[in-house]
Amino acid sequence: MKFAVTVFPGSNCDHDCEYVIRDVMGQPVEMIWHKETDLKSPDCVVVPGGFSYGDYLRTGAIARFSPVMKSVADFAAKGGLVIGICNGFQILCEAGLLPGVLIRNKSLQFICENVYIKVEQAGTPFTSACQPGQVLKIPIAHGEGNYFIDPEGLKKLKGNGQVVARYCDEKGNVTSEANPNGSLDNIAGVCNPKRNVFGLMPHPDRSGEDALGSHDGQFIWKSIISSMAAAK
Amino acid sequence: MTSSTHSAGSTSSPRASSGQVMDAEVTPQVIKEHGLKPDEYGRICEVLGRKPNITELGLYSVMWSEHCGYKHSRALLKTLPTQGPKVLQGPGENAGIMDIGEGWAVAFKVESHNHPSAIEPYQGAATGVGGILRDIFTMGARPIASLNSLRFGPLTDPTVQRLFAGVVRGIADYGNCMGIPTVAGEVVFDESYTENCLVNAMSVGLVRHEHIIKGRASGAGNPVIYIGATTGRDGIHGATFASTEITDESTEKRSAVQVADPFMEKLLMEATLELIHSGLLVGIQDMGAAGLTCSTCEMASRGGAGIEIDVAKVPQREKGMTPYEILLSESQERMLLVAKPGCEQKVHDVLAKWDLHAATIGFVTDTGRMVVKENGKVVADVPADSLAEAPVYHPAKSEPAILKKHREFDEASVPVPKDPGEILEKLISDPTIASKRWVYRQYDHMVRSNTLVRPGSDAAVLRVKGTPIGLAMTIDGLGSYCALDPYEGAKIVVAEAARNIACSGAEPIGMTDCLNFGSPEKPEVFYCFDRVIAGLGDACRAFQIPITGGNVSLYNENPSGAIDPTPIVGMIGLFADVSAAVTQWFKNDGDFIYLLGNIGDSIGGSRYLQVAHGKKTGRCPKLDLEPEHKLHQVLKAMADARLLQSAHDCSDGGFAVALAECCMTGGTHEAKTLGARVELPGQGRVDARLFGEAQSRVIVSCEAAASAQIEALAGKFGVPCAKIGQVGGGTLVIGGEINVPVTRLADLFFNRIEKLMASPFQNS
Amino acid sequence: MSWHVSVYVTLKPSVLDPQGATVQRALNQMGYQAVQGVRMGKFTELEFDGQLAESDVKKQANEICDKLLANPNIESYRFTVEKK
Amino acid sequence: MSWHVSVYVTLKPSVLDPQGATVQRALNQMGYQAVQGVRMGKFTELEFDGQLAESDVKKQANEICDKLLANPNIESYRFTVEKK
Ligand SMILES: Nc1ncnc2c1ncn2[C@@H]1O[C@H](COP(=O)(O)OP(=O)(O)O)[C@@H](O)[C@H]1O
Ligand SMILES: [Mg+2]
Repeated sequence: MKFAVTVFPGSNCDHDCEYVIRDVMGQPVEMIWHKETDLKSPDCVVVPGGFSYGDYLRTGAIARFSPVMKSVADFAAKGGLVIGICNGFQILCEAGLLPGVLIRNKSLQFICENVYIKVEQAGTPFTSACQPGQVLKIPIAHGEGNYFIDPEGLKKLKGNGQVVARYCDEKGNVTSEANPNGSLDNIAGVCNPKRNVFGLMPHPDRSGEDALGSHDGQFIWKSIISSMAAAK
Repeated sequence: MTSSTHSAGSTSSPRASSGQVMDAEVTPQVIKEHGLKPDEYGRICEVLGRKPNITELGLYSVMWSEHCGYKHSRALLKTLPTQGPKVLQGPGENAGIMDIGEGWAVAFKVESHNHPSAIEPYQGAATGVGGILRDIFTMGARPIASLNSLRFGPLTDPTVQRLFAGVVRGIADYGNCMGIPTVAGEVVFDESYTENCLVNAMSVGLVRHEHIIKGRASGAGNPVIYIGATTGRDGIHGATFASTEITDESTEKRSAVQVADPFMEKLLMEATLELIHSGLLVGIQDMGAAGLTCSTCEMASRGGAGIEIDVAKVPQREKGMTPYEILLSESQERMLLVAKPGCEQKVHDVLAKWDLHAATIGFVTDTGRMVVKENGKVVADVPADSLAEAPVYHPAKSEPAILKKHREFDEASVPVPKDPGEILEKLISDPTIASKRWVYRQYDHMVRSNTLVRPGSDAAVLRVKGTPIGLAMTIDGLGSYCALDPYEGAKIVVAEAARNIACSGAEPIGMTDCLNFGSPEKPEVFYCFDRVIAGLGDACRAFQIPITGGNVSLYNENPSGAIDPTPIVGMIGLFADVSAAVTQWFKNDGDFIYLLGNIGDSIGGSRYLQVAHGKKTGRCPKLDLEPEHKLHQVLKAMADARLLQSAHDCSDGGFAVALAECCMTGGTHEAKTLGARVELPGQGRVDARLFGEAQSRVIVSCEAAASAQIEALAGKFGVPCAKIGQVGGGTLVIGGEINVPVTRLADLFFNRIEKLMASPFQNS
Repeated sequence: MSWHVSVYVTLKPSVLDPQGATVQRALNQMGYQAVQGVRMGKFTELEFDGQLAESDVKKQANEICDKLLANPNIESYRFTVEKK
Repeated sequence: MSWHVSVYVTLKPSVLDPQGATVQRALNQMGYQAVQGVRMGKFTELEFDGQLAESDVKKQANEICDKLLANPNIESYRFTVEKK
């Protein structure tokens, strides 16, 4: 299964994505510079974390105008799998590929730590290897991960089953104490209505090995790999 | 600083007059305002064979300032040990480099940004991080980790809270945006730093041996290329403050504060590494303190060459800048490079990829002179070497009277507390001892997915992907010991850093240091400076740890006097196989607990004496170098044999605090607690045994099955080793003295700083 | 002479403003009890080539705000144009 | 009725504005060549109790800007007061 990782000026989790996909999951991966438009026919596009354009103005606001994003949008429109992690999630929201927006953490502080998320939808290509309700231990590292959408939008999200993951405690309870950043409804990850575009604030790219404190991120990668295999 | 151990820092600024008027007359007053002494001016005239013009005077004033020229410290720094079989690059370049095997090398260095952070905490700290990162990637190394050492006044003071919040946020924002994990550090709160905070930043990078490059210019005719941010009037050494020509209106428009641009630096880093790794460059140097002046004359001087530049070609942010201003500007995020012949176009291609602008501003010559032109007209022409070689001074020294008083302090006058459990709670909640989670939670300490041991344990541990190799790193300082006994205190700083490395299971291989002191022109300060350097040198020689570079920050003065003499030590440890790494926390119920080293019987200089009795005095703990070295070796041997479940040294707060820390697994959002039941060894004062800070002690835990081997190894290395108890339960029990639920300790420990910082103002 | 465009971007009233809320709490704690609300927004100054017609400047400024300076999901904007 | 104070905080002219420079580059790359300069600032709206005298509002707003909203080392500010 072939992955493409987009690289914007200021991306900094591009290497982590490359490493986990190639060295941990054993899949081929191409790095695509943002000025390019050819994605090199991947099965899945990863928009990685970092600080594209320094996060200046608004997170993801400038990156979405990069030439490569037009190709990513076309790829998604044709049903291709696209996952945005952290800053990648922010970029996909700005680009209109995902609903909602990520605003500043409630504490106004950048937060780097392991959190727990509950898989609310195991039926997406990004979570198919998870049990419904499974709890994953996975780190966050962001200053703007506070998911917001208007009430109308939230209703739609819920109705369509687009809320894929929510922050929870170790046992899977979705509580306000377990919400690290003030996200509406503890939302940690959402997908589009067609379920082929997924955004997630926590980092499956940093949780692929026990040596790093958790291998739970592998569930996300395994899901993608197996659903791509199934589609072929 | 071709010949000194330490390179440019940026704490104190000479007061220079503005270069508004290019042809301003060089009067005695102007010379004085430039911080140059009459005989220094005489030496300049001698070197030039004529009087300098105002621009040339500006060049000498910055290069011969304390922070670039190391006038007062150079002679002493030369006494430090800098050699070793692994040293690939010792002092004199932008960062030291050591071999770590498999063709890899580690580059590292620490630098101060005290003064800018005091004026503008956020930007000051951020630009400090930016500066030290440039020092690393300038050598061809990719930065893999940052560390920081911070000192402020007492945290109960709202002004201190704001300063602390700003500094931490500045460090966080810069490192996070760059995608370089900030993995370790230390924070101390003490009266001594109330008006003069210390912000020391360290960075560590990895480089293949064949990619190491230096800050040297050579090859007459090779182009000198400027890249990065445009040059503005920011940071021109206090010029704006000292100038009489500046009207109110222009002060309003001007700012000496440098604003950090981490995004620009990220581009600069990627582009620079690509240029170096593609073999397009002869040499490269960042523009830090003294900006363009320092980078040009140092590159020329190191390469035994000359350089000619035209300031009109320098990309400028403001209109009407004079050559003086362009040369002295300290605008951030700029680099100067010398391309190989025929590579100029390729250099421009790489830079275009990263949307960076480049300007060829001059070329290398074989004259040994630094020639500056403005639109072809010569505005400065001086021997490059003469700028890089500031005069050397040997200031007077005399022992501060207070040291004798400290030595004579009578410990018997201090009452032994009735409830040691209460004291332990007090110590655990002391902001200097309490968990720094509030700080490192704001730092991305995981990016690049190499961090195996995150902040919270004695040393951070990172892997080197594709190899079994790992690196341990720590940064430590002990101003309060050095204030009591500068020589012994300095030895202990080195020992503490090395012990932190050893506790993590690695071998300490190299060190960098930042020497933060008051004015060297005060004999009492210089006495301490001299003794501290002696202590650092003796400890490094005993442990066979070379010092590959560092930084000196002088003139750190409070209205009430100098800060405590504060040497900060950054240390790197090496794992041949990083799977041997150990953390400080107890792991399993039933594991055995050992104390390596002796319990001690003094409370002199301890945090306990300060926190519980309000006294910052007494005899500084003594450090015997031989047993300490043996301790490091036995720890590594135990880790190599995979015998240890945990290892943690006793430092601030002594035996009891160290035990408590072993019980509270750190990290964020995964705090776990595990109790322990131990006896209290030794005889004599209970408080001295519990909270005294005797050196060379480490608490380790192991599975019962490993205990025979632990004891055998300790015997082999001649390290005292006593089985003192077992891990388990929910309370920490120490002899008949202490019995506290660990959850209570954890609540105090992890939340103390968070609570103090809860005021909304710190975060807006 | 060039065109000077001042753009004001504000959060829509229904959108949470964590920074504004924190600033307000800080001000109240500092003794400014009379402050009953704080909203944080952005203020951007754009310099346009003076050769452009005013109508073009307005058209471009509008586009720039729609596309880049404001996120229509949560923000609204307004701007003023002056020749300076 | 309450007092509505609009505060404009801008970087002093000589201070580097990395955000503004980055936005300008982005706009130029997006085809807006006529944009010759971009400076980013902050726009804060404060709501004051309508009972206060205008002079008090001004006095407090001034203090608030000095203490909290603007960083005097690098920023300047101005504000307007309206009753709404
Ligand atoms: N400013 C900081 N930045 C990052 N980590 C920090 C900082 N201050 C403290 N820490 C981390 O907290 C832990 C405890 O620090 P400290 O008490 O100084 O340890 P030690 O006494 O072992 O040197 C260490 O892991 C250290 O790296
Ligand atoms: Mg320690």
